[in-house]
Amino acid sequence: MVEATKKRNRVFDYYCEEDQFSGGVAWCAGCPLELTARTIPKVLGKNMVFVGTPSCAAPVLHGQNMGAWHYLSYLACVMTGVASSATGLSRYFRRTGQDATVVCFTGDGCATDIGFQPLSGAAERAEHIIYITYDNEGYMNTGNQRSSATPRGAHTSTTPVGKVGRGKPTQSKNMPMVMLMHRPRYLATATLSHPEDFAKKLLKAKEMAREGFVYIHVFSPCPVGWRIDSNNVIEVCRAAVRTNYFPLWEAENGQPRLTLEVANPRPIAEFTRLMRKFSHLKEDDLAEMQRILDERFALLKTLCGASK
Amino acid sequence: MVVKHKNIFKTEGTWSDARKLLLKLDTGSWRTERPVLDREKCNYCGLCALYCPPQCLLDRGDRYEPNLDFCKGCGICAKECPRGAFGMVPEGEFIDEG
Amino acid sequence: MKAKKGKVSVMTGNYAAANAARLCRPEVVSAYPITPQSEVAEQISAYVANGELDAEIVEVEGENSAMNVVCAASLAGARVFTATSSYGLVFMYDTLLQTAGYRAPVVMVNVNREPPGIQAVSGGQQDLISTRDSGWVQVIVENNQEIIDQIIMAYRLAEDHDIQLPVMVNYDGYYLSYLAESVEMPLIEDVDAFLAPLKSQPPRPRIIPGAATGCGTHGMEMGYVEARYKHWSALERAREKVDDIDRLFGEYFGRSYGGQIEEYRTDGADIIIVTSGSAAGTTRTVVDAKRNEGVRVGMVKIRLFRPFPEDRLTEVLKGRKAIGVVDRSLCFGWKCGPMCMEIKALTPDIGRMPILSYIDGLANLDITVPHITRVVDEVNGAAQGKPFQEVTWIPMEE
Amino acid sequence: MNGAVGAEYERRDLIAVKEIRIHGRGGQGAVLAARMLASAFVAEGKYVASFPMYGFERRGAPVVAFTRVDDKPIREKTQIYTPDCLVVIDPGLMTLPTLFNGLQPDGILILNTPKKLKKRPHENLKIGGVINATRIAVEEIGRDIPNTCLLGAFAAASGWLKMESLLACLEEYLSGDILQRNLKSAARGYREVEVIKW
Repeated sequence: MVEATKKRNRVFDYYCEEDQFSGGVAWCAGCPLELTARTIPKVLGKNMVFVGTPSCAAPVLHGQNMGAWHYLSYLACVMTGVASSATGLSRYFRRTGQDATVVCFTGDGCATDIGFQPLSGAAERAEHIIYITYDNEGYMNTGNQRSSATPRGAHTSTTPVGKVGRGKPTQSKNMPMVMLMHRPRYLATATLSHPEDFAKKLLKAKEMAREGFVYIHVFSPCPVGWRIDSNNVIEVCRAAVRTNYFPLWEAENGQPRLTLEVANPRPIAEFTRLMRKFSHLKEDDLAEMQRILDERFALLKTLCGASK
Repeated sequence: MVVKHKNIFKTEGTWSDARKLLLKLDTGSWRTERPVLDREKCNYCGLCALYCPPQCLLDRGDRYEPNLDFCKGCGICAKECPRGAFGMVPEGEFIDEG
Repeated sequence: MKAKKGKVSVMTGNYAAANAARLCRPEVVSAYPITPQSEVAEQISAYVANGELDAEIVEVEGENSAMNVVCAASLAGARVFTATSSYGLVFMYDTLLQTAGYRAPVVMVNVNREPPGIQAVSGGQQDLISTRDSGWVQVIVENNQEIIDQIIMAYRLAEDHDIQLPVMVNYDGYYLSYLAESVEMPLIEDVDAFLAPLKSQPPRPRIIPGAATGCGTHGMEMGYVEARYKHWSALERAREKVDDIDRLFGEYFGRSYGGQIEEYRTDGADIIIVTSGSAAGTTRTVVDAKRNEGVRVGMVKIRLFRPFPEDRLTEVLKGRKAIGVVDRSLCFGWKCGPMCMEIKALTPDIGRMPILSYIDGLANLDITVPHITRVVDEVNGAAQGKPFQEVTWIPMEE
Repeated sequence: MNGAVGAEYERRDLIAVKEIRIHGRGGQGAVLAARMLASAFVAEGKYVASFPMYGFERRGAPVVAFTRVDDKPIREKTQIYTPDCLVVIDPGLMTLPTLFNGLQPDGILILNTPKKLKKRPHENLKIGGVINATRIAVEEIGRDIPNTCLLGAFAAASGWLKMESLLACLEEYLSGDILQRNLKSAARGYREVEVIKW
């Protein structure tokens, strides 16, 4: 690391490992998923095994027959098998004394929908794995279909807005809270607008995975599916935190705590106006969205208070 | 007459081996706009490099400059720079028409 | 060198399977309970709890996860074991294809049971048939001793460097899973010795942390075709390997089963009854009786179902006068059972002759001595030029 | 599922030497009894095959279990249609219309009942072994699991099996206090069975 001659951000100190990915990989311009994927091994180090599945991450993570786009060991498996495949790897590495961090890296579609059963099972068995969900609120790889992480009102290709349709009619699965109820060893939410917070959580995750199950939920807007300008995705992440749409918190042994308390949360409209997937929403829709958000945040606050 | 099938592979090798080579795409060609640094404004804080999704900002010791082989032109560096040191310039201006 | 004589005791097919798996020292075991397989999962867990087996047991929340666990552990280098049945097998179907495609040498016991119908907790081979093109090696066994011996042979086959494929050992639910009969259990040191040659092979590729070894994508276009070709070729090689391993097993343990197929009194036989699994035992009894009556009948038991023993079957079926095939499953869309369909595909090699298809033993119904007797009589009639029915659902015509 | 239902098969010489069919209800130990019987015969150098026929495992539902015994290896993997001996663990099952299906001449019936057997229940029966195994089981084991007592009665009435072989094989299945109690129960079955010859 070159010493900063002028003011250099101290976040760099967390990213001490080499970038494991090559330049020129097939992720969309401005996609925070690329940054997330690159960040993880920079913090966790090379001794990790990525377990992933068909998703936006797959073409890059899971390489090709004659080569790959990264230097990491990986296992690509079916959508239903991520947490359980990681279990198989982690059990055998531990049994044979191989030092490894097994990291599941999947989208919200896998974590909240098709791959939820093994995820829940692995959490219950307290497997020594880190399960990272990058939440782009839908099936972005296949063309923006709804998932159970898609918020109410969102326009997707399977909940389109039309004469009758007003986007997704039901609210999203509160996945971090669902996972909290599994009482994992460590749980955290993170997003790319707060890289220091993310890095700290990753470091903690690496330690905690030696003792049990770790779940990290990363808010990861999709510039294409959400219809955001590609230079604006970090700003969207920031807005999600500022509005409490995506609060940053962590939980050790099921005891939640906010890692960033927003002093004056902004109204949800400051988040929704940054993208066109919510552009059809009317006042009452936004009010309902705000109500859901407030309800969820109140629950989180209550749980944080209860654990003090 | 039936000719029996003969296996053409003598050895088993079923997997990819990432050490052989890294495949790189020409993502530099995806760009429609190019980040151009105003060195006067840059104070080497590094936020551009931190947020750059392809992590293609090269550390020049006193500033960061994009590796144009891979820069996809997303514009995050320009947007996130607190001092507005990067400007996004249309690629067309760099093409030599001759 | 020969193995010592093992202890003879009475045990069910499920206990025999669990016991045989224990002798092979799997390192990671994961299975989800389902009737009629549950005892296998229970017994393996008991071995670990009692300190008789040093293995990681993963109590998963479904068969799909069970297969993912053992597939991944196997790709990391572990020797693994799992067991399932019926809907369980179908529930792991996506990973079943993945495991074979990734060339993970998983050994699995499948206790055959009918898949459709929740109430139909009953025997039948439809689960096996429904997964026949999954790229696995599939073996069907006849009795509890063969369960034990075949599981040991399965590891030798799966982990062979030239094969590297998962192996599914099938036995009839109810008829063998709960059948108690006396078996000889090999000594663990003899099993070690039999499996020892696997250790001197070149190491197979595995996922190593920090070593940039990836598994899962076969690349695109030609890379994928190459991987499929190699997979297909490995399955082709498996045929002879099954014969070799069976012979080696016979030399060492004193028991062998004919490899890909087992022939019974086929010498000089005009007609052949083809069957598989537990029905083969009953068929032997009938063949003996009919031979005493002067009917020149023999039996062929299909042990290896995938890859299909084309050459061995051609050799034994060529020039006979008629064939009867007894299936414990269905081939939807064909006017015959699935094994019969595959035998019919051999017609260019074995010559035209009456091939009679029999569907029997679905839903746990017995394939009885009178049933097989009827089959022999009808096939014998067809051999002598009498008209015959191409497919017969025996229970429906009783 | 019931192997005896509708089965009117002709007995053939090619079937194994002795076939025993055990009728009970889920929870009474019919399946285990069939297995113990098999082990006892193995101790005497015989070949055996034993298996139950039931669907969902439910306490109280009728269960049939089979044991085949032969001097040579048994190859048939079928249910028993032509039994030489019936063991009826629950007297309520005597009314089962299919109970005696296929029973061979000179057949044997081992019956658990608190009552006397007034007449020969089936014309093919030659020997009856009647015992109040439930009472003995409750006295010795403390629970209504009469299977081992009936096996003792079977050994005495049939004469096919030595009592020592039976007692020795119980150790493979039971241990500790439960084993001791079952040994007593089986021994009483052997001693107290009322053998009727028709």
